[in-house]
Amino acid sequence: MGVAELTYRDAVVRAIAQEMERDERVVFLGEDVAKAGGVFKATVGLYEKFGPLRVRDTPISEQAILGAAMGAAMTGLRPIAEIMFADFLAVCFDYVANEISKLRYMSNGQLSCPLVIRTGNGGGVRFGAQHSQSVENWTMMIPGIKVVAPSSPVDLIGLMAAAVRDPDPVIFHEHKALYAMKGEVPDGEIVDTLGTARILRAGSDCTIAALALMVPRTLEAAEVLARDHGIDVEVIDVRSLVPLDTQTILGSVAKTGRLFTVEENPRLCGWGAEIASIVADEAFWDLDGPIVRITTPHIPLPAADHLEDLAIPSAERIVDKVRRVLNG
Amino acid sequence: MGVAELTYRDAVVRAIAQEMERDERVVFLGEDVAKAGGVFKATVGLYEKFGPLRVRDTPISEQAILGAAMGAAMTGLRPIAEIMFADFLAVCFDYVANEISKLRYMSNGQLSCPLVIRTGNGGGVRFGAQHSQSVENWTMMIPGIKVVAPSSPVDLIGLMAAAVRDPDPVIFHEHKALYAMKGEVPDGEIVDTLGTARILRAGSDCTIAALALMVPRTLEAAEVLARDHGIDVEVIDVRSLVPLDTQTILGSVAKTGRLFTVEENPRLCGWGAEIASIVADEAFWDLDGPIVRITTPHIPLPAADHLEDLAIPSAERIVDKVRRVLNG
Amino acid sequence: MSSRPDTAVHGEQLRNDDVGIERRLALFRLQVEIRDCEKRAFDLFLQNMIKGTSHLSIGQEAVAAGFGVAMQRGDKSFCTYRGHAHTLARGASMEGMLGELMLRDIGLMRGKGGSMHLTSVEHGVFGSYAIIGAHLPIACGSAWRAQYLGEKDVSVCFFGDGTTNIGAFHEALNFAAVWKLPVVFVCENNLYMEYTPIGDVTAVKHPAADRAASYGLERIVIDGNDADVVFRTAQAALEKAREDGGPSLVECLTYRHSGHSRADPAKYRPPGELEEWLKRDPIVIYRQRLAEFGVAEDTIKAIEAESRRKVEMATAACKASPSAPAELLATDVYADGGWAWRN
Amino acid sequence: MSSRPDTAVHGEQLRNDDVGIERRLALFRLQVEIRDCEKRAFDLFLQNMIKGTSHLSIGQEAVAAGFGVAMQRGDKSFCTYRGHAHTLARGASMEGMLGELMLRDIGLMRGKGGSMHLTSVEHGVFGSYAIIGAHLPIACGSAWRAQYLGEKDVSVCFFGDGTTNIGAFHEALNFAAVWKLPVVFVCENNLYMEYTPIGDVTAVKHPAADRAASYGLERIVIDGNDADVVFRTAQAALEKAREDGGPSLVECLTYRHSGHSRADPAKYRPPGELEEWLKRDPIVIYRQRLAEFGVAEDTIKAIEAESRRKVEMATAACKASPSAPAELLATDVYADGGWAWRN
Ligand SMILES: Cc1ncc(C[n+]2csc(CCOP(=O)(O)OP(=O)(O)O)c2C)c(N)n1
Ligand SMILES: Cc1ncc(C[n+]2csc(CCOP(=O)(O)OP(=O)(O)O)c2C)c(N)n1
Ligand SMILES: [Mg+2]
Ligand SMILES: [Mg+2]
Repeated sequence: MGVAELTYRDAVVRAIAQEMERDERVVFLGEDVAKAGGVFKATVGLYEKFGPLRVRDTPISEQAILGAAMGAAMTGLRPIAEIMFADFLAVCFDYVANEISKLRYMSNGQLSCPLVIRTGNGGGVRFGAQHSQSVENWTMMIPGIKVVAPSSPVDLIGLMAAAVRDPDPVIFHEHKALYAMKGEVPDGEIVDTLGTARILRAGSDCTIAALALMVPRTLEAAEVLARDHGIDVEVIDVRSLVPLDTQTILGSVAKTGRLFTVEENPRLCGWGAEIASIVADEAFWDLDGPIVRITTPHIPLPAADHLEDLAIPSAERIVDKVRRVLNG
Repeated sequence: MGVAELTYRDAVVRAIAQEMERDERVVFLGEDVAKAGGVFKATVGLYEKFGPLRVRDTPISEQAILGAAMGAAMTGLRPIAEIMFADFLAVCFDYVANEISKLRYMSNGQLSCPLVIRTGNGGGVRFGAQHSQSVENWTMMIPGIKVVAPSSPVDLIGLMAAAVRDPDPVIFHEHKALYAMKGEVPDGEIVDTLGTARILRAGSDCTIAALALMVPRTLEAAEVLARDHGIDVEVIDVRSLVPLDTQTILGSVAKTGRLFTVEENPRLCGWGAEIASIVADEAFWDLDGPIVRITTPHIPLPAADHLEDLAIPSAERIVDKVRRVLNG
Repeated sequence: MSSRPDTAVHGEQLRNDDVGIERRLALFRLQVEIRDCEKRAFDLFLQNMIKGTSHLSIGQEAVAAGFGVAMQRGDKSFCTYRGHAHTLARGASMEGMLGELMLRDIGLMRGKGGSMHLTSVEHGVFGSYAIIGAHLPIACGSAWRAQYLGEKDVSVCFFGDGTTNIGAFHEALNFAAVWKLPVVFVCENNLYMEYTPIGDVTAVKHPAADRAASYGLERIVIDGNDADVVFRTAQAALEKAREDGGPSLVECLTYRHSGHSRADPAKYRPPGELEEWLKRDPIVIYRQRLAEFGVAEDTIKAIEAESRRKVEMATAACKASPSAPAELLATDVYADGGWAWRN
Repeated sequence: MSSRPDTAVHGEQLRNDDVGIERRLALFRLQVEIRDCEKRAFDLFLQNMIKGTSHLSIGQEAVAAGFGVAMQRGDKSFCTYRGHAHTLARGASMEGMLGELMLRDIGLMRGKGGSMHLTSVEHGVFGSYAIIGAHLPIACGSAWRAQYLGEKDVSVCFFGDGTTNIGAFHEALNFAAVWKLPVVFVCENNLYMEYTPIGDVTAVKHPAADRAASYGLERIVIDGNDADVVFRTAQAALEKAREDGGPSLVECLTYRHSGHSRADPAKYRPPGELEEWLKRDPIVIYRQRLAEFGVAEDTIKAIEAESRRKVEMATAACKASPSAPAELLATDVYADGGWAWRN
């Protein structure tokens, strides 16, 4: 089987096409996604390939988009809905927080809601405070939905396939600053497993849990820490916030004795806090020192490039923080 | 100066009236709040007292309510807006997450947004999954707003006054299950301070941080733990999630060496996780054992009374958990 | 709808009009059953056997009945917290409905959802939603599925006058119109949102119908207290949707005899208003209609007695039902049946 | 609006109509300045001096100019991400605008907000909002404040055709109508949302005007490429609002000559469409209008030259401006000037 180099952007098209080919019930809707191929050009060609009944442009009506996806899902389809920027989840948040997520429970299992909401998450593209947010925690905190955030093209395809096939609703955070990232992707069908973290670099001195754009930055930091500071970092790509692979994280901390998290979401109630609290409870006796979270500060994001770069955790900031914490 | 016994419900009226009398710029809007006095009867008499220009009924248009409050606040008024049930923050979440909270920052300080959003938060009243949620964390995670949740009538008045006078937007979580609760309230003007936690019971064996309805339950649990299990609990009413009085919490943990949090919000990314992560970082060396969070499980809330009672932390559950953790 | 009366005895008095005697009796029976159930729910409040809240449809039965009889098997209902009537109208059992209000194991969702979220998929009730306006887009999605798969069912979405002022209403109506979806939007205009008269908060007289043109739809306002009128309108709208004619928006004028919810004594009404509407009680109207059409008083009384009997039996069954087992707390958060968000 | 021309020289050719020569020149000057600034913004993209995104109003200048000239000091503008034009039209400086696009310290918000959030309170620009529809309710709030305090300013809210399909549009329009607020809603119908023709996603032909009746408002559709027409309509709507006559909804037909945003080559347009609209370029129209009204070519050329000079100066100032200091990252999250969420 061959291997191709694909961008994260191209991986979106490939993933959706793979699933639409497999299952007639998979349909796709969103603003400017069909004829125009999406504002991030991440869905180019789907309309041509699957036609106007399966790939549909909508009005600027995010509530209608998610409501329609929900109604279709609960009566038999497998919709993928795009919310263009993750920040816009706020205009349709009722569907995330109160409708889609609670349907199965409130109906005592009479109804299911198998759908995927894919959305452009994260910063680094100088779009300012209303188009750059990392909102994983907005979705992680809601019971009844699953939450995924891939950091590479191959993960994107595999996790998207898993999300589309999953019988539960899944929020799929694509990172805007990763769309141009390239990675190797094998030919043929790719299906991954939700709820699995991945150790991308083994290490013995400390564990760093990261997500999405923070993963390549953490890997970069780990190299510098090893090379320049003699610190051997174990890097975990969390990948799936719900279900959360706590075993991989707890296992790593049992080995290294130290935990850092690197989050792009602003500090308060981030996913890092959740992981920190699990570790501070269940792995307390494994810990050799404080758990340290590295996050975007608790501020709206500035537009200016140098300010945005200061706000979002960088490889340098990770190196600096880990070094200072571990070497005193 | 005299003291009166007031319900938490009556405290709302008294607090709003106090502020409306003081400042002509304070106006109040919401659904059924004026002529009918609110669905929780918490605003009865304000319409009669302050008239139809200052106390206004709105259509069922939560986005218009918060948008209008914002526009009025940024041009000179001091609006109080009611969102009837905290769950409904989801239908106007854009205003919470993207507009009100980011206005000052995005405008580089050109604009302010001094307003209060008061909302009926929390469960225990058998209203089911869409009318019972505890959503403190939905609001705590957003940079740029302040978040308050009083646990007694006197705190409600003092914190409401502080919120109305504050130059920043404040989300004011009133707990629905506390509306009938009585407490002593001194006569005359009452003004409290945002960002201050309160130690309601001093203790030496462990610290428990609680909020709103969880405060009386924790106090009850503390009595049982002292009486039946010889465990001396320090109980902190967090009161204000943003600003967060970390000093009081860190100081208490430095003394007791153990921390529990009691949260009504469902588990993931709750305020307890934030506090746990702060303590696990900054007070790690003070800790004598794991940090343990007691929360509503990560589920939508059931309507049935016995199921809802099982879901939300009770005094018994708190006693049981603390006892088992501390006594092994 | 089981016991068909002996129509022969009424002889020529029976006009064989478009509604027809069988459906007329079904319309009457449904209205009576809904009324009796709602009255029983009210009694059960007073006996403190219903916890939480509850929203009755007394006075509005003709809408639920008219649509219930017009809808076909497979058609899907999307209701609000005021959905007891619509749930019964599709054939759900009284004990399922009342049991859910009482939060017992016998309830449609075994007490997990509560009165505001009645759901009975086997009867085509695809949920009751308690966030104003949320289910209008959801109904669009169901209709989209029918359109895409070529299934011929229609999705029907019930809501109140107050709901027309929230954003989701607007998004759903435009979406349904642009995609030409087989969905019928039914606004029950009962003159009030919770306690505020709809006219105080709405820019037009008819909150739904006066907005139909915004979505390229026909303006339809009907007497929502006459089950025949509702039935005919429903049938036409359903047929249009089924034949790819797209959505309809129907405004039914009606009135709730009781307060908004259990807690509400409805003191905000002007004096005399209730009395005027009681004269137009849909069940009184319909009972008279049956008589005019020659249905014997005995037949009518039999229906009424049968309804009372069913309500008694359902009440007894509900009272005998235990609460759901505690394990139910942790089921069906996710499709694996459980609640685990971690390994 | 400083240098008043010598009107005497034009003699009798000047008709003293309702707009008047002074305002006509102001309308022209504004349109030219906006056009020149937007073209400069485009050049700066190409030179990679503008990061992030940016949304030009080339082709739509008449709307901003018509309202800008009609609005009074104290009136408040609420704009979108496509708000460069509206910000300039209220008197904000070119370097403030372009500097913000370039994310420099000289920018209106020192680079903190970026091109989509232009704000200049001193000029009455109360923010530019980038979540579709959000600012319509916000403008209502500003208008409510004016009504409550008896202040006589009007709040004007600009948005696009695509915005009429989101829920906040509906809520704001109804709210403004019921409360009779002094607010003017201005829909710039440029035929497209981002890349999708508005007709593909909207149930009516005129996305704003065909919905006015839903809020009890007058149906107003105007030629948005003729600054005189815009000015007259604006003046009437503003006057109505100022005299407690309540809100207006104005649909201006116009067209953007460039793509939706920096990234968009606008390939989705049918061939010939742009060419047709270029014939109706608002600046070409208005230049001719001035000539018809007897304004000398020299006067016109002087305005054009002055605009170009100002743009050059502003560009130079922006290029010379540093980035804002790093400390700015942590300022103005809260009103105490800082970002501390804890003690
Ligand atoms: C988004 C939202 N806002 C407010 C409420 C509270 N609420 C429940 S019912 C109701 C009135 C609804 O009025 P209408 O649509 O006329 O329906 P009716 O109750 O008269 O049947 C309100 C405001 C809610 N459930 N959801
Ligand atoms: C809630 C929301 N959904 C989607 C977007 C993405 N978006 C930005 S501009 C735009 C098109 C807006 O069209 P229109 O209102 O016609 O304004 P125009 O850009 O043509 O001036 C869209 C969909 C957004 N900013 N906010
Ligand atoms: Mg009503
Ligand atoms: Mg447009």
